[in-house]
Amino acid sequence: MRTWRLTTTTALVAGCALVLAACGGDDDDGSGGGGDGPEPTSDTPLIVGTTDTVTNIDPAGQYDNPSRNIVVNVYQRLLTVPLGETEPAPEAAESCDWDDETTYTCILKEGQMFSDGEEVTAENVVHSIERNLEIQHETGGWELLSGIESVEAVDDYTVTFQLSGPDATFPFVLTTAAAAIVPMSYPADELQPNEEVIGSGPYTVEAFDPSQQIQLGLNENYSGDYELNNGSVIQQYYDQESALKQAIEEGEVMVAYRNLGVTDIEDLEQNGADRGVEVVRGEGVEINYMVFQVGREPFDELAIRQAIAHIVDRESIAENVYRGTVTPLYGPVPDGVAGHVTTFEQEYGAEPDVAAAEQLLEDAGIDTPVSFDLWWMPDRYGAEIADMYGEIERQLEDTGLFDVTLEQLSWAQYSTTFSDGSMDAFDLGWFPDHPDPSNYIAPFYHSENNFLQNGYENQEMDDLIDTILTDLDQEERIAAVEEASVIAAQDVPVLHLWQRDQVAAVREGVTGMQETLDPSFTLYYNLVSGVEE
Amino acid sequence: MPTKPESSVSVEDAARAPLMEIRDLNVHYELRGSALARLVGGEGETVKAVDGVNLVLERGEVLGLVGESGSGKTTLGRALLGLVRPTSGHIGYGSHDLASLAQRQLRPLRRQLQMVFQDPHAALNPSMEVSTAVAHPLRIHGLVNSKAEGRSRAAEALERVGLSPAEQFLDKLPAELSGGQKQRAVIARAIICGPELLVADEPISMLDMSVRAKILELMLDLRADLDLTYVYITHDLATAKFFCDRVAIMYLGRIVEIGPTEEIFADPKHPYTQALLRAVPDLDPDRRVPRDLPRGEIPDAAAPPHGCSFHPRCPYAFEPCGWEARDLRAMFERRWLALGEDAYAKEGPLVGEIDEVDPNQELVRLRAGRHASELVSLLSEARADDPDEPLWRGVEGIEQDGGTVVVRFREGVDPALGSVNDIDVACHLHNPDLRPT
Amino acid sequence: MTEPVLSVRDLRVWYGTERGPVQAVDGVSFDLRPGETLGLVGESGCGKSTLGRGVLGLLPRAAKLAGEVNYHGRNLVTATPREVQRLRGPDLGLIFQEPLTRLNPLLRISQHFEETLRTHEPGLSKREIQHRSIEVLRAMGIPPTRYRAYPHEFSGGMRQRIMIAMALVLRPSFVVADEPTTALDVLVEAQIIGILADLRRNFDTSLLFITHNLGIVAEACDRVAVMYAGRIVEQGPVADVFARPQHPYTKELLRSTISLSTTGLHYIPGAPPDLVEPPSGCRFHPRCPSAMRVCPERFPEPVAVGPQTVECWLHGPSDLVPAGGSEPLAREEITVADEA
Amino acid sequence: MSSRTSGSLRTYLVTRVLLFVPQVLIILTIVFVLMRVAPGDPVTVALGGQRTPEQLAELRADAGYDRSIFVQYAEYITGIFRFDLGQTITDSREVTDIIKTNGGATLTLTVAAFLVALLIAVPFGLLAGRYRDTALDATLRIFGIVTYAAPVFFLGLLLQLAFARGLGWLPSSSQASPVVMATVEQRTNIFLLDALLDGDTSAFWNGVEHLILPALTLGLLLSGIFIRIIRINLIQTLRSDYVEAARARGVMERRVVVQHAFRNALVPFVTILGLQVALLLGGAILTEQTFNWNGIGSQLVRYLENRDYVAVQGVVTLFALAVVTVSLLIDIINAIIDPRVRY
Repeated sequence: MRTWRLTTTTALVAGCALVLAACGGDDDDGSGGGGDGPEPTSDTPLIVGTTDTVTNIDPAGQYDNPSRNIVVNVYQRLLTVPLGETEPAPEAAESCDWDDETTYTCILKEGQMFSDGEEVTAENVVHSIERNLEIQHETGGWELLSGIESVEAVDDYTVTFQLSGPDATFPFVLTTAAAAIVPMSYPADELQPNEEVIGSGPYTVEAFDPSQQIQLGLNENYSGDYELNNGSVIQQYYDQESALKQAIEEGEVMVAYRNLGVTDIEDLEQNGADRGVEVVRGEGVEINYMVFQVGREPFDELAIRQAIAHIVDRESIAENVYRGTVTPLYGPVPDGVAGHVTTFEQEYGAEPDVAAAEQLLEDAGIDTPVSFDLWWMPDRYGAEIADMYGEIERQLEDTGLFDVTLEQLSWAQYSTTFSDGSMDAFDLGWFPDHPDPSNYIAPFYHSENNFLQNGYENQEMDDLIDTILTDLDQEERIAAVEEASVIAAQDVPVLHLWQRDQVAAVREGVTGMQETLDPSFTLYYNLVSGVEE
Repeated sequence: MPTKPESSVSVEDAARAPLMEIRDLNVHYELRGSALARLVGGEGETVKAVDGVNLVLERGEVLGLVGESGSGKTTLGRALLGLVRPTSGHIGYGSHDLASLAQRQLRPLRRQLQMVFQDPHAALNPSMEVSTAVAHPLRIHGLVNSKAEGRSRAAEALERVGLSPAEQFLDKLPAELSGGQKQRAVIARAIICGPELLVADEPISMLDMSVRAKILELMLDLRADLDLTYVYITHDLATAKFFCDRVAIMYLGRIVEIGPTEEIFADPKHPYTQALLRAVPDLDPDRRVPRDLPRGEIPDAAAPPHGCSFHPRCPYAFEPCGWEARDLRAMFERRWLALGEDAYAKEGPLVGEIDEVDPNQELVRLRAGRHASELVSLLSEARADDPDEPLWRGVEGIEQDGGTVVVRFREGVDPALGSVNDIDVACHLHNPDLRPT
Repeated sequence: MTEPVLSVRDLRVWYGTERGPVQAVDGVSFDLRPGETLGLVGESGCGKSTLGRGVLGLLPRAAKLAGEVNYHGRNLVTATPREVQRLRGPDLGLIFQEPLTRLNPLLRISQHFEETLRTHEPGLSKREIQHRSIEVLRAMGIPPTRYRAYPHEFSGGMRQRIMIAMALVLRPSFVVADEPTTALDVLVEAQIIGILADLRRNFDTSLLFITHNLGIVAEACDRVAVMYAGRIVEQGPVADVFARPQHPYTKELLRSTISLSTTGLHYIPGAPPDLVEPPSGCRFHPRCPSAMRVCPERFPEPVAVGPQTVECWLHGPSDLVPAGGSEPLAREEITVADEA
Repeated sequence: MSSRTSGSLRTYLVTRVLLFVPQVLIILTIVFVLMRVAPGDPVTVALGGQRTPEQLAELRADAGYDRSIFVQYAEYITGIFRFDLGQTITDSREVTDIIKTNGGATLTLTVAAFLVALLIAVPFGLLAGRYRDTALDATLRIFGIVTYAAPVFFLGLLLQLAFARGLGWLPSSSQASPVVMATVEQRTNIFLLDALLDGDTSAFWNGVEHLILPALTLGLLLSGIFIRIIRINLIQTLRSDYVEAARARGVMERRVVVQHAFRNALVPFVTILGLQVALLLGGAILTEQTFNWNGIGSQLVRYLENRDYVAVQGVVTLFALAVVTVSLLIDIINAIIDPRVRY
């Protein structure tokens, strides 16, 4: 795959040589610095529109997707999950490996430089990790690193991590933006201002106004092996999905990535071609699910949970509510991530089966209709959630077996309320920290470290989670994930509903967008070309 | 005010204790109100709405408070009811001092002290039925237990004021009543608690001539039947003469003359009272409006004249009346009024802005620069042109001091109420020590 | 006798209301000679203000006017609004009841005069305007020092004098003064009455003086017209009317007026009629102590009684009174419920 | 008397300026309390659903959100007097920096909208009042009601559909095209001014094109209420005694209307303008949302969604100060132009 891409880009480089020559003239002292400076295939700026908002570009200050996306493009990490793959592979590191169950050592490539000309060394890695843990920023992702007991620079290019316990997911941790490498000039106890960002990734931050746009330029000192298909990037921020859609239609932006409305996507798919816009899709890792309060009535009764699993029609939701922008999810781990199995489909079938549900309830001696509160929030995972629960309510009540009361709260209240056990059943969504399947199992099903606090306990599940988190044998881990997925489907403490596709709209002529829409959930700007309007 | 007036209680009345005794009553309003304004140096002005009033109110009498707008008659009337907080002074009522009672203690007393307002349209809540409005005081004072009782008491009160049969009026809204009927309802509301004192503030001035007599007659009836005492506030001397036992003439917050009605109307002592009486239009077509009305108008209450407040307008004003810079300016304005535009164009710049130089002072320095001597001669010219102008009686001397012209006035004295026969009058003309010989 | 300045014949004014048309002025006729002051008296709602404004064409849009208002040979009722407007100011003046609100608060007194004079005498120079304004203000007792002041810097009495000055600066031959002293104090009222009484002498202006105060009429007017329910029931020289009132309403009104010489109270029972549905015949008959059988039957004709003109069947003409018509009328009792 | 007038004007102005301080303090306190009463906090909004309640509680404590409310209040108030509005929680910006970078956009929008509103409302309002109860008046009144009652986002959307989507004449969002914006150097943070300073006229016109629709939207909203106010003022003025008196002096109707009525009708309007600043800012928030206008209003909404109360507090403080300041200015102007205003 990688070789294929290299050949294509070589062709592109050749093709664009003329353009380069033409554009290079007014690029004052641009990229001519060193021999290993980046060689973009095109100077055309890439203009990306989004409704996301970027908060902090310091790796220690971000835990949100939009900020993470900038960090990943501006800094390097030791490891990364290459596009289309599921396992970590070296980025800034030459190689990484386990010394023993709790010791992990990475050797850095030599000669990599930050945009300010400083070399990337083991010391930088130590500094990056330590300051992140020191700052513990309230909106930061430092907790991902909390399994690190100590980190030490053995020599200029060797860094060793001592973990507080076995952690098979640690290589994935090093792929997260929280582990991005920052220069020594970053303060040890507070965030680097957004205006003074220095990284060793392909891009530098030229200007940043979080309310309007971020301008990324090429990092002259970048020596990694990402090919560069544009000369600079402008990410333009929009408040409204409709404004973003208009912007792509008007040609103000070349790429609209993240949060086009469902109907907008439908419209662009049908009519976009007339306006020079096409829709690009890729696998997504955002999932949505319904949580049952297992610890008390009515959902302490397994038969009731299973009956609901029989009845809910995910296909109908995906088609009628989401217009095909989500894919039905029949297991805890979404498609595209290792260990994905459709255990719910195996347990309950793909088609809703009301008779089976009725039988289950009857066998368990449960009086119907079963009434319960079903909670959702309108302001977190998209406007369609409302329609989705309307649909679910209809599906459940049409059977005559359930009496559903829909309740909603704004996210600000919801986020603190759902864990206090007062809701019978409630909606939540999930973005993974990294594309390791453990991230879809461990936080949900462990009897103690379960952020849902829904009272689910299963010793077998706890043991499997232990394996998933600590066993260094990847095959064992994936087997455990698959087994846990079966139990999850049988016990139904959580009912998975869908995984959202990644959808972007691009102007005609934009290339590279398709490739970057993969489960890494990252827009690698370097892959995407701009177009002249 | 240096002396206390002697009460005008006659011997036979002394058997009955007076209803109210007002001593040194002051009601002052701060203008541009806030303490903040004064803090930042804005000379917070004070309007002395009531300024050192002494008064004894006898039981059963009708006392008229007569004066023009701004004389303080309404404020004084409201102070008697505790509706206005006095700045200082004493209002003796029974064993209480209304001036210092807290609102809470005042409330039960209000039952005995009631008010009838000038504008019956404004005095009644337009959305409240007559029965509710009239019974309202009973409810406030907790004198009725039920709505029905209030209603029957209201019906009695309405019958009492001539709105009979009461059933016809109980459920009406104020808008359905004529002006006279409304005023009757207002009076019914005032008497429903069985008050001792009724302060009537121009109760008939908004009514038509043919109705006024009816309301006055009603008030006289009620007084006889219910043993009421009235304070009748008015600017209409004719009704005061007919209606009151005693009248107090007020001018700029002070009582300038007080005494039995007949005597005051027969032989008014104060020049202001005299002027008022002569100015009342009369039905006799042979009578003509007097030509010698007091000049000017009531001065700004926030900056009352020095000495006797009436002196700038008084034709008899003389040395001790309180001459000051403003009077000089007024003299020039009258002069220019008489001489016309050209004289003003010539003399105006010479005189300059007298008001801005030491107002309220007995000494005026006019900065005239090199025109100082011209100004001196202008002043003597003005004096020569109108030697009868009272101002000149108050001018002690005019001197030139380099570029400044100094006009020195005689020292002014505040007139105090003094007795002349049965009348108390605050005028230096009646003060044997000051009276010009 | 000289020609009248203004001759009003059978003037009628209606207002449309929700309950029906109100006949506010109902066939009024009078003459005003040069330099003469006619006092128009009556209780509130009798139509005297409507009459005053109707003469000047200053009624609200809802009002309808009929009859004749003859001014120098022109009938103002049928003249175009533009013609009447041209006359307002130089020929016809109006002095209002509420002087406090009659001056534009944003304009100086001088600007008011400039506007007035420029409108009607466009050729005047600023110097001449100032001269004429200051002179007329002087006559009203406003010193020249105050020429450039703003309205709020004057007291009510002074503002009324300014209003009068502004009406007079154009030397109109006819002025309507609508309750000009009602809002003023006793002494100021006397001053204004003095000024208006002097108009006859100093300005040769005819004045229609609308007031409810009979004392003012006695002091300031040559002739008086007494209005009741939209009609002039009696008019004549002031001295004669006050000494020998002929209409029962005039008598009653004079008796009920409280003056310095009042020794006993008197009042007219009942209330003025509702002008949507006025009483038949003589409007006053329900309250009249001398009402006869003819009174509710027929409208009384104007009759000359000495120098006065009276509309009352007591004064005939007897040939129009039907048989038995002069028998006293059995009146319905008037209760407080009907009073004003 | 005239000498006292000027003295009292001075006193009035001093008093008015001093009143400013308690006014502001009261508003600040209300802002503070409201922000604490509102449910949610930045930590749970950002991380709820990803962390356990215990972790969230710990994070909240670490961030100091559980400190005494009085301590927080004291810090807030003292901060304001040092012109320090704090640092946003969610993206660590200085609040003053938000005001600095986004204020220019809001200022541009509000000033332009205000001009649009005045240009529409003064003639329309005066015409409607002058020709009261005619077809013209009815039309203008309906126009006023519709523009005032139409929700900003709806009106904005309509204009976007008509002029951007339909006719394709005007761009529908942002202050300028992204590329243009990237080329103009930010000096004053007022885009149009920066473009001029750069000497880049094409960027300037690009900015003007982008300004037209949002300014029209907000301007129309304001003009609705302006028209009503001006119309009613004019009608009242035309009914006023001095207008009747002027007519009675024979002053020509046109002059009565222009000299006496228009001017006097606009004076109370100036007073009311001060009160409209709140409406203007409220409308600006919605307009900024609709047109992706990166002003303070859109930032306010963003931070509000994240329960970043330091940011919200700071921005609302600024808005409150703006409203109070403008009403102060209006009062002062009013005191100067209207000779009657004396307190």
